[in-house]
Amino acid sequence: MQKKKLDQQSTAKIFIRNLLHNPSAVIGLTIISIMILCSVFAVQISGVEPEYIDPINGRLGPSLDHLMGTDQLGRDMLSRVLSGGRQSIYVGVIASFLANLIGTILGAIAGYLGGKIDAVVMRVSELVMTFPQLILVLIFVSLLGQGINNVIIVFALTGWMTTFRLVRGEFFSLREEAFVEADRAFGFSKPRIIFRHILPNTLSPIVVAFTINIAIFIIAEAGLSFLGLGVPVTTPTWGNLLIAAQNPVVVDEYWWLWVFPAMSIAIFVLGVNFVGDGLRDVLDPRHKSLIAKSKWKVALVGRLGSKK
Amino acid sequence: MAFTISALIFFASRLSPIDPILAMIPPDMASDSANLEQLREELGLNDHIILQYLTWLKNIATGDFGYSLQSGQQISEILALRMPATLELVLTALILSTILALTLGLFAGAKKGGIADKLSRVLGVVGIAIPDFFIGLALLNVFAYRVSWLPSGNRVAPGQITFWDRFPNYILPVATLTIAMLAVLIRYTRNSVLDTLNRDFVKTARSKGVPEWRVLYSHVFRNSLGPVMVLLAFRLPLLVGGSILVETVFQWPGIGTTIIAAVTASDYPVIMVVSMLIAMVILFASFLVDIVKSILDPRVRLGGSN
Amino acid sequence: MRKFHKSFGAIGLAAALAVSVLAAPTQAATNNSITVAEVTAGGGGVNTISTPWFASGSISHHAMFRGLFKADANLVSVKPDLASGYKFSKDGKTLTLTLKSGIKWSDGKDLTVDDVVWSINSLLRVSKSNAIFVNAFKEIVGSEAVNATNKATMSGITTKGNDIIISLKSPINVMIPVLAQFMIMPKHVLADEDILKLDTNSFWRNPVVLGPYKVGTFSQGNFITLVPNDKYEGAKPIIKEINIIVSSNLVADAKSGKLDYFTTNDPDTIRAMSSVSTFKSAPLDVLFYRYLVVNPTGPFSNVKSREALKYAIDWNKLVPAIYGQQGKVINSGVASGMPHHLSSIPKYKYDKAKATALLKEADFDFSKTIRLRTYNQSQPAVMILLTAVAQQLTEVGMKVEFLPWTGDATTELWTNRNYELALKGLSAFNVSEWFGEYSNMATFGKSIGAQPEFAALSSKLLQATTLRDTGKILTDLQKLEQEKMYKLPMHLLKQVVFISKNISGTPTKWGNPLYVYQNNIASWSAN
Amino acid sequence: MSLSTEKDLILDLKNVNVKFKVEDDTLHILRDVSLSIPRGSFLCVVGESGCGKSVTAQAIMQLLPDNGEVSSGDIYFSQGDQVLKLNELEKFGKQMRDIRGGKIGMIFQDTLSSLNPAHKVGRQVAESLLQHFPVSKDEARTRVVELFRKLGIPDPERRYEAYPHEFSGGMRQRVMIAIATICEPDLVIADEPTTALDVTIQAQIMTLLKDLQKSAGKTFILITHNMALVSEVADHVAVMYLGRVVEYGAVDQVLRDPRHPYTKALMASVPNLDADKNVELQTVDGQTPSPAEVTVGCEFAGRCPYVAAACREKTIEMTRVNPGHDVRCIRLDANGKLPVLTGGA
Repeated sequence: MQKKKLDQQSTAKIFIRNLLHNPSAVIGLTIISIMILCSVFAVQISGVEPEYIDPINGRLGPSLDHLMGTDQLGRDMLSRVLSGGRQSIYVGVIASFLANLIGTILGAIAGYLGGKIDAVVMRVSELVMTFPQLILVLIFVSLLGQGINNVIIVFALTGWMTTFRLVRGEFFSLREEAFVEADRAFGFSKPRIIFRHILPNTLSPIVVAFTINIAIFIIAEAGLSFLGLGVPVTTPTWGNLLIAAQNPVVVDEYWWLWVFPAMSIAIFVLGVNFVGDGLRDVLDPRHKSLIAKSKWKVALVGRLGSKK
Repeated sequence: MAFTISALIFFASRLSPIDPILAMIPPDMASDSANLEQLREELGLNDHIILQYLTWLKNIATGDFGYSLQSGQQISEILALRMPATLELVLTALILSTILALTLGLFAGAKKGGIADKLSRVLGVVGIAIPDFFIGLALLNVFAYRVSWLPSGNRVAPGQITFWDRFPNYILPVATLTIAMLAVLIRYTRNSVLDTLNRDFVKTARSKGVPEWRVLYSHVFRNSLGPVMVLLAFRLPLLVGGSILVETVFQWPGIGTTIIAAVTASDYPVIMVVSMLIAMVILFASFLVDIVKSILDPRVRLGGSN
Repeated sequence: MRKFHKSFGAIGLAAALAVSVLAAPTQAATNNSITVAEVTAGGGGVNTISTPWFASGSISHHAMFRGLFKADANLVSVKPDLASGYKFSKDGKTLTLTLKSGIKWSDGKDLTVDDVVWSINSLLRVSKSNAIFVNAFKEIVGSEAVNATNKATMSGITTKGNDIIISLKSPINVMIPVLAQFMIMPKHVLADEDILKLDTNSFWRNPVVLGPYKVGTFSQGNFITLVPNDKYEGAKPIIKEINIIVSSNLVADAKSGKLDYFTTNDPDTIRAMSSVSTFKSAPLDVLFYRYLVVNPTGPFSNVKSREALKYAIDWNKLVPAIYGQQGKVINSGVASGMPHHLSSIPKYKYDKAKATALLKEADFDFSKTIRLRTYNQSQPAVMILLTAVAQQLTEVGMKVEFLPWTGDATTELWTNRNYELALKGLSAFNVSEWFGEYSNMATFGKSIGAQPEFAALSSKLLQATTLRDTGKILTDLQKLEQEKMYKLPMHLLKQVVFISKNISGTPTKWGNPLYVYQNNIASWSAN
Repeated sequence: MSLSTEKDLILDLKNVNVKFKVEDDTLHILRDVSLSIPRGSFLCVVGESGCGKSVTAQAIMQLLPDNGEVSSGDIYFSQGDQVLKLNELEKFGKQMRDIRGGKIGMIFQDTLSSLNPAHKVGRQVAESLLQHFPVSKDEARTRVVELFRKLGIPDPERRYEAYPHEFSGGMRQRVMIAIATICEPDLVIADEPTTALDVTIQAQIMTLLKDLQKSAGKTFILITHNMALVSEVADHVAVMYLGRVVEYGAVDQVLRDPRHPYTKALMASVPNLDADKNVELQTVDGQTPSPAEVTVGCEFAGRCPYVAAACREKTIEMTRVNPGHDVRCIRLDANGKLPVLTGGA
């Protein structure tokens, strides 16, 4: 028991060490942490509440007083962009978590049990993929009303399929493995086998899908809000700040109102993608370029061993 | 499948609390509430919901898509007007981005670490991170407003004017959509080319003394096309509304802006028809994927002798 | 239509880019053609000419359609147009209109009294129409008999030679101004069409008209070209072609000379236009109200809590910040500066403490989320304004959720009432329309029950014939409004007309662009 | 040059070293490989997987992966009266391409993946011909069909139009052979051509190769780990271990009288060469060390029952034990024999 714990600890250590040695993961993590910190301390950094109205100083371009300028009501864009990140990141992370949760559970069940249940869930996933996402958004908006949680729900309900397919695939191959056979022989319950024994082995694709979904949902939130269908405008998300750019005059004359929020999205998503790439490298050696040292032996032995 | 989708779309739209007649003509615009009742009867909204669904299905099947609540135009007319706008935009962008991505991806894969490779890697990473409407806004700001070289989208429909007169209006939206699609496509092509380059038959081709360009063109290209084409086919739904954001930025009168207008106005007949259309295109796309696969890969070709 | 260079055969991107540079720049207005913009929601080109029975006032309506009278810029006094004159009986209940003779439709047919009678009757049959017509025509004797299902006509309208005699149930003072807005349509073309769906009829693509212009080219989704109507009996219009387009960026198009005329109330556009030297502008004092509708059931059931709203929101700061000179803060349906404004109404200077005190007094339930709604989501300025309003309400302790409605706003506003506060706009024909809203059974009546006090005063207002009567009734109405506080007037919003300096012959005083008045479009010229 | 010193050599590898870059490490895959191959001979290169057999072939063809390169040494190839240094030719240059396919043909192991799945097999063979000879497409086709027939592909006219997946493994290997030999190259390198095939087909293919070599007087290099094949077809054998040739000689000498401990172990693991023709090369006890590990002295020392301290001190040189029979071992006595092992092992 204690030994197992030790092993886990050292695996985690190795994982973190590998991650910190992966340049793209380090760059990504740096970007993300800086941006999250900035958004948490938005008011302290900008010195102004994002909602503070100062009509006399409206529509000012970037200056030393207002690094990102001000909007039509004289609200400080730096403060708004920074605190907007809080909500956008929140939407991305929570939605991605939920989507992954749905995808993982369904994928695990479908992949382990196979048969009819698998066929049904597979059908549903195909259906959701076929069903136009905007229609789903619309139905939710008209049934539940617009809101930050509804956006999250919509994303979770329309974004679980990738994870589902990954997990399902992993389960398909893992359920035939010896240790699962052994579990079955011990008479462990299905949920125990699925969630306690197999699931931990599928963690790496789930983690990678999680980061990728965060990026996707943050961009989706921006798009949806830009169209006026996303998070209520009173919540300054990056997407909601971009609504200003619906007005061609703003696009033309007040570039700082949309360039900064859009850049924030791009940089943050870039950071998330970097982390995702890094995680993929660290967690999934299959993606490594050519043969890594550790794989070398396996390749040699495997070649001889495979001849029948 | 198509049947399930149609039922889902229909009943989901009926879940909404909004009364289609009142969405069409709010009470304070109506000359008389009796007139509204009359209209409701004429449009069959008093029938049983199953009957309404069947009528709707029958109408759709016979090409009668009904009326928009918002503008009162026939939906088929709206589609006829706006479909070409989206098709022109998306098809051009799809073709352009494919050509660019394949060229760049091929060069990138062929010479790892070369200029094309670096370019495509940067594009692949950065392009995915930038929201596509931001690309549009930036292009708009620079090319339409700052230097005024190009019009800010606003499609001119064919008719009285020659193609070349309409052409400038296309440049910015098409460029935006092309760049937006390029990122994913390039990533995919590069990987696909790299995968193919590692395949043994490339070595065989080289062992024949075939020149490198021929190896790339005749062996690598064709075989890396498969996954890319599959991705492309999956992007086909773009043809009927995936370009929503780009269309909104450029006020392009396509299906995308139609959906948005319909969604913000709860114009259900339009939403239903357009989503049906999208679903059909997606079904068609997956069918197309199989065909493309069989063309590119003789192993899955139908009727191949064994 | 803008003439592009059409004489090149070169193919290729370089050539095409060159074209854009050549084709895009200045296309100054000439007598041969001018270009005007109409703004439609959702992007896209010009798809239809809207029926003037529902909305009038666009340049195409000015140019093509005619009513019995032509209003001046104030929309009050009229000049004869299709009718040579009118006469009220002594009791004000019989109106005799005399139609001019010799006027022809653009298809060559003569205009007859039948066209006028058919038009008035048909207005009550179409499904979508403007309330000012409906309210006025319902006062005609026998209006109840007319509906979509029958072909009945009102017994109160008869003809005799070139005279049309209209019997009214009670005298109404706005009948003539309303008739000046009401466009006569050709019976001989439309009589057999499905009148219920007239607003979607293909007639509007190339209507048979009476005005100085008619449709030359209708390029669906792109533009409409108006050309002179050679059957028009007046002086031939000077400008040979009016192109109606949709502009994706009014300012950019105005700058580059692609546009000669448009109107807007978007503050950012107006601000940006101040740097365009080739245009002159005319701000218009139109009766465009912006106001909050309060749901008197729920948290705001106590009138004190509604009064608190007036103190809690700093209109005097927000409105100028967003609209500048264009917005005028008001505290009554009759704005200060207008005749009969009730000066005893408080100015409601921003006072957070007072608002809090009033809320406390009203025992306001702070735990309830205040749902703030609007349907003006396509207007960026409104969205900005309301986020600020939501913020200020939060500052007095309310929980506010602000969202735009999708779909049918009128139902949301008056039937579903799924909100506590809603922003509404009203482009009123006159003050009586503002107060008439309280007694309109389709709207207020539907949501908070009949308002007999408002109804009585409103119908008195319609019938008032002297200035003194009008003033007294308006005072009573303002007091009543103040007492009930169902609508909280926020501000009036000026519309601004922008027109190229090249164009002359334009009216010295512009009117509300949402209505038809004498804008002399036939005598505009460009140099 | 070196080629002329001995008899008519077609290929001569002199101290060839190949290094691979994998991430931050450099793997030394070939170490001082020297092989002299007389024209018309049939050389077998044997050894466990990973010993560098295939890399040797790739180095000759200049088809090493992007991360591998010949770091030192020379590969001489005699073409008519010319002697070319292959490793100094431009990798994808005209000269090298003329040699590839034209002068040296190559047969690969995995026939399914080595044939382009999207092209008809006939075209894949003709491609080589069209590349090296000024023939018309029709002519090329006739020649390919002819070769197909000669190689025992039934119904060659129709099979020309078929795709690789429509062929059996044996037939595909015949197509591969056709690709490698259609231009009548002087040298054919076959990299484990039969591993993926079943026994009867293996035998057929080997017979085919042997016939080809005999009838056309071609030089063959067969890379294999199947010792049974070696005794059947080869006239010379090179045994490789971890990037080095450890024993080289005529087939009779090496197989009947192996001198290197590794060869000995290999032979010991094959019970009887003649009894079962399908005896696979068995793994020798112990694990092959990673090429990344730097070893001083004999690479086999770790697994060698004859190991002595001296073995680990410096690089071991080839010693000639008999004419034409070289062994890389310092434990050989004056007669070129290994000491007798004492104690159980």
